[in-house]
Amino acid sequence: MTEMMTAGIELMFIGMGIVFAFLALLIVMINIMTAIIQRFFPEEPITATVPTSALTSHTDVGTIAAISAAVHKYRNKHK
Amino acid sequence: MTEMMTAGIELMFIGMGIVFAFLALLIVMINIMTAIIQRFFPEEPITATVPTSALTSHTDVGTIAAISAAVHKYRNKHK
Amino acid sequence: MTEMMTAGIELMFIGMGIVFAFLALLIVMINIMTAIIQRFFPEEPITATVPTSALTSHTDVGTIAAISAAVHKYRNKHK
Amino acid sequence: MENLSSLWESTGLYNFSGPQAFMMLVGFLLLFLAIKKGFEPLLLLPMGFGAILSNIPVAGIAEEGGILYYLYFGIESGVFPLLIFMGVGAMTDFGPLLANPKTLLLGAAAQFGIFSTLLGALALNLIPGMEFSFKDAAAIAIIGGADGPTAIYVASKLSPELLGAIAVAAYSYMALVPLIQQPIMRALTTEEERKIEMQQLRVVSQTEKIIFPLMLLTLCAVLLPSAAPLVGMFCLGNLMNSCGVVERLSKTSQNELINIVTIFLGLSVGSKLSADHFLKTETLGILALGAIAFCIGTACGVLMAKVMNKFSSTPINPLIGAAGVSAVPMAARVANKVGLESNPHNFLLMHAMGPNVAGVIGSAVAAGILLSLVK
Amino acid sequence: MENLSSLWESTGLYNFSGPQAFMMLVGFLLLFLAIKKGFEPLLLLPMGFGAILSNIPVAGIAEEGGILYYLYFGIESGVFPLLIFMGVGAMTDFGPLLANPKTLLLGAAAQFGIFSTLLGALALNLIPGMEFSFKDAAAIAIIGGADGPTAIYVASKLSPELLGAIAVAAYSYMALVPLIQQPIMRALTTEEERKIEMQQLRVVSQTEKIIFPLMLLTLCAVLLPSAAPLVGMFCLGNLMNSCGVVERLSKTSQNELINIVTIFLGLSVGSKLSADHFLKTETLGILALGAIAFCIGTACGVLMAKVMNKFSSTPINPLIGAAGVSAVPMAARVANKVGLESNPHNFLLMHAMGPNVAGVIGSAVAAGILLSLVK
Amino acid sequence: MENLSSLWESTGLYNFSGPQAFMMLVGFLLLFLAIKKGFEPLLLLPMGFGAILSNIPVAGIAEEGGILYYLYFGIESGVFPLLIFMGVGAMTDFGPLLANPKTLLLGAAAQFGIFSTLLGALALNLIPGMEFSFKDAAAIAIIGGADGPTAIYVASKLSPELLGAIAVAAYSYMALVPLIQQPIMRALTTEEERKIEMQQLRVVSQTEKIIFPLMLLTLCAVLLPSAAPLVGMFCLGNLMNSCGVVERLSKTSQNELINIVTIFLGLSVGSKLSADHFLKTETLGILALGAIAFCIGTACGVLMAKVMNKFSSTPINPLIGAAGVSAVPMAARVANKVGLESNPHNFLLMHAMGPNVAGVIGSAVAAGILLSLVK
Ligand code: NA
Ligand code: NA
Ligand code: NA
Repeated sequence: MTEMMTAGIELMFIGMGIVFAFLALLIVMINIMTAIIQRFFPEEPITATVPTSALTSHTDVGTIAAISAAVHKYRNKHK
Repeated sequence: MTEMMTAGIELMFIGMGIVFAFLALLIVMINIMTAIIQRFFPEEPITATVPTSALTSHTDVGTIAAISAAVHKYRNKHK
Repeated sequence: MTEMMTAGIELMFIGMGIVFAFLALLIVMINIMTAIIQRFFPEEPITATVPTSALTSHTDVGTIAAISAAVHKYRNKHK
Repeated sequence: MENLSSLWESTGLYNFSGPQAFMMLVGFLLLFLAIKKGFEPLLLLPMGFGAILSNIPVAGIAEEGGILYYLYFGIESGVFPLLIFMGVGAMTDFGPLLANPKTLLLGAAAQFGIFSTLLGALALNLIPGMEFSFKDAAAIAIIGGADGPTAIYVASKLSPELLGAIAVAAYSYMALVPLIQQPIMRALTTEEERKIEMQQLRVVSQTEKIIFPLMLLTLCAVLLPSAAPLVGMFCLGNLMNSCGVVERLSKTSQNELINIVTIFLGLSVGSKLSADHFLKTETLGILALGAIAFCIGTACGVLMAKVMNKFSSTPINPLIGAAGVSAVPMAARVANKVGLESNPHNFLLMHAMGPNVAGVIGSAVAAGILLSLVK
Repeated sequence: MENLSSLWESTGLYNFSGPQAFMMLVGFLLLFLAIKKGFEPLLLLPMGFGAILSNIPVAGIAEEGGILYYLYFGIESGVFPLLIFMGVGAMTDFGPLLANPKTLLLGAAAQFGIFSTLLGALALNLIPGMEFSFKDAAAIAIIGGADGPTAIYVASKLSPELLGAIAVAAYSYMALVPLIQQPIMRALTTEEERKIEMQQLRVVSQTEKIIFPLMLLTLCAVLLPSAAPLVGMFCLGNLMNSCGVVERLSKTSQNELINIVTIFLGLSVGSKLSADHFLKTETLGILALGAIAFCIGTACGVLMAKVMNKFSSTPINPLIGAAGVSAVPMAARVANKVGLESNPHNFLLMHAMGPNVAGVIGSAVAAGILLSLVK
Repeated sequence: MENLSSLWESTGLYNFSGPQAFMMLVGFLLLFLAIKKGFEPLLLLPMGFGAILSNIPVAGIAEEGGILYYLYFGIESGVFPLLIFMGVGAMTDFGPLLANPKTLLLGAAAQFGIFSTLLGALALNLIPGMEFSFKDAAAIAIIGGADGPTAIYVASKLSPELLGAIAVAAYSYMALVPLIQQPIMRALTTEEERKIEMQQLRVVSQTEKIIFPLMLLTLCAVLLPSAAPLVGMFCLGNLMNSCGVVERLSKTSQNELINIVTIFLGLSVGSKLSADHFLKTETLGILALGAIAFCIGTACGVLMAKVMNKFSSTPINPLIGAAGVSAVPMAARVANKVGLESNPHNFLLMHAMGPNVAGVIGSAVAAGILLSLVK
């Protein structure tokens, strides 16, 4: 019983340690990746290949509608 | 052979009996259900229940994001 | 080794022979089929065959129901 | 040249047996019925094709290692027919039934087609060359339920060797419903009866449509659990559709999932159309019994409707009784059509949909009875 | 009359045991929560239905030969949760995370909900009637990851008997995220902190979105291969969507495939809601621990965000820390909502999506740790 | 601290072997080719990803209990490639072939790529380090068929260990068809020949399109039953599409079903890209032989077309002969493109579709011959 608790506490420290270490390393890697890409492969004309998934493309419709609605409302209010 | 026929005839009577009993009971139950629903839960505005879930809600995220972005932009412009 | 090569060469001749024989026979069969169809079953109006089935026809039910309801209503009004 | 002779020995021509060739012709006949005659093409086309594929000699497409062998596991396990039943449930609207629940009795009466066919199959044992066990008889009887997935499910449990013939009979007669039912309906009703107009159905609320499948399932669990797999999957599909909160699941079960399973089911049923299972005197018996089952079911439905019309406060057109055999929605359309001939202002379709889906429930119940009592 | 009595003995009424009836009620409760309360209906509806079906006596729907028995193999093999994870990956946009990578730390902090729950489960062993092995404790802990497929995957590997209770707890609390998180978020933050506005996120290029899943997978392969099945399938889905060249595969994985698997997964998980596995004192412990896990995860996320806000050059609103538990996208929406109450011009949603998907990665990593160290 | 060291021993870093790391790089290379170069991305992307996943140490994703292990059963049983073939059949229009049936001979000639490669593989045994059995040689030869599902089907039956390398070679060269074929086509034809205009194709009736797949299947059943699984599933798909009565099945087989199976097939093929199977001298031999096979097939097609042009009453542009290798529809497009360069008013695309689908039939026939004669 106490043995299991000890093991549990040990696992807790090791576990959280690894989770933090892993995600912190990922932050470093992302920053490196972004730096490399922005320097050597700068922003291509993206809109050529746009990911369109069934769900996200619905969003686009919604998005445009929302933008238009929001801007419209805002403008009306601040006339 | 005749034994099988006897069993078959018995099964026929039992079977039809159960089918009728089951469906007749279902009629009674439906009538009770309808009475209860019409009395205690009268015709709601049907469109009330809207699905909300991890899978279906990506659209909403996009929409709100779009509004937020649009308003943000607009505000900055009109400061 | 040489045995395998011999078998390979044999397979090559047999194989190409069969491929050609099979496809040549298919040419003959196509020509016969086309001749028969053009003589005895000349170009039908293609849209003839319409799917009818349990699975696809739910719409039809709805359609007929709608017509039926509409006609019913109309009759009642113009009595 | 050893290769050449071994090649010749591997041709179909060398290996064809007469029965196999005949069964391939049966497959082509099913394709013809499906494509040119429009007989239930969604099932008869893959089924016919499966019959052709499984009877090609040497290829072993339905034997261990072949694709049809693996697909057949979906039938053996009951998974395929139950998934189809779920999809059908999602396509079904219980509204007309809930608006006029007494039409459930019409669906009950039509099941006499099942039980009388059971007797018929047992009686056929008197004819030399026919030999049906009690299980075989029960599996054949279910053809009278006029419901494809139910027939396949029951046959796969009680009498897998007859599965091919039973499925062919069930789907063929379902396609023939207009031809089979009309003369019976006309013979058993008077012109006056066929002219009867029925009261318009009330609107059924969504709450009722949500509660009903749950109530049906509960009743089934309490009284007839052996019917629960069939009734349960049907109710699941129906609930997914009527509740309105899982639209994407409901749509998938009505479209892609049921389509995929239909292809696989058809092919695997076709693989049971092998010469040694199908080319028997018994098959003729099955085909004959199937036709009789449909006739008896139709007649009982119509007669029941006539009786109910006598005692009912609201008028009931006896024609809608014929829809009690299931065969959704053809039987309901036939009732509508025959009704229109007598009274061009009388639209029976929605009234016939009640007994029509009642017939589905009725035959699932009958299937449960057979599965639980026939051992 | 032998038949009649054997029929009576085959009814559910004769065979029902109290616990089975109770579990069916649990199933109906889940359906009620799914349909009327809108609790994660896509999973709770099939799960509740599966619970009902598997507790019907005699029918044996979840026993050998029944459909749920066969479907359950998709969970036992890990295939169903991994395919769902692939579909979720295809729906996920890593853009907000890549624009502000330090939010990954918020996703890390929230995993403390997992490891503290592990301790809690072990501590519960002190209470008589509760008996959790180390594996059980780890499986329960994963509820704190607030991620359905991850929880099911881990539970199926470590503690299949608890799978039902764990899945119910995980999905129920995910649906309850708004109720659970808001008071904690308010208690741990000041009005001033909730008003903090964050800088608009930069646009992330497609190249970054293509490289990131591959980088994540590589890191996982090198450092924590036991998390590779989960992380790998997630990255596959994400890559299919972001690369733009396999649109048809991406769409299918986000729609038909995930829908089909969701139906099957829900039914099979429900089949683990059998009386003998669920009706134990332990289940109450699991439900309590699950709630605590969500609370601790939320609190840690918020506190971590407060610490980061102290040291960061750009302001960080502590509310977005709560999104680190995953529960995509509800947790992010809650952060947005609470933020709007304090500052109606402050839209936190996109900022909260970063920690939100970080939470998914974090709990997959934690799952890998549990799978590799708990034996 | 025992845990820490056991954790270290469970990392990929500790367990990586050089070959595994190399195979992961091969996986990344395939992803690069798929995403950046557009090489057959629908298959190379999942295949590359499968290669990465299956070479992650410790995780055991392709070993018993891992998802790729279970998915691979779809290849072992032949179900996946056959379902893909069914979908491809549903997408295929036999119209151009039926309008000009003699182009079938072009599809026959191009199969010389298969049989000459068989000889080449046997000859490679002379080189030390290469060791191909007769079965291996036949499996490699099928690369010359330029048809993905056929290659995977045959390789899975004759030489499963080489499956990964064969699939990679087949799909890579199919993507490279424009590069490989153009110089050969130009070298073997004169400017005058490339300018040849062909007569417009007649309209083919629906009846012919319905009868043809059935006729093809019958011929195959009678003469070459070992090709019947491939030809049969192809004809089933084609019939479902051309008959017009099962549109929903046809659409599902062309979309959701083929998409799902493509993801699974790609992943499972990738799981055969393990270090011990792929990192052998033999792989280099396979890659070299594959390229040669495509060249020989193209050349034979073009030469056959030149011969036919001599004897034919209507003119035949030799460029369409190159389309006989299959690689639908790239090869036909290449023929069209090269033709347009010489004569900007000459649209060969539809004319090249005839030999193109003839090539599919031809390689399925060749596959049947190999499967029946190589033991
Ligand atoms: Na029925
Ligand atoms: Na999480
Ligand atoms: Na070819």
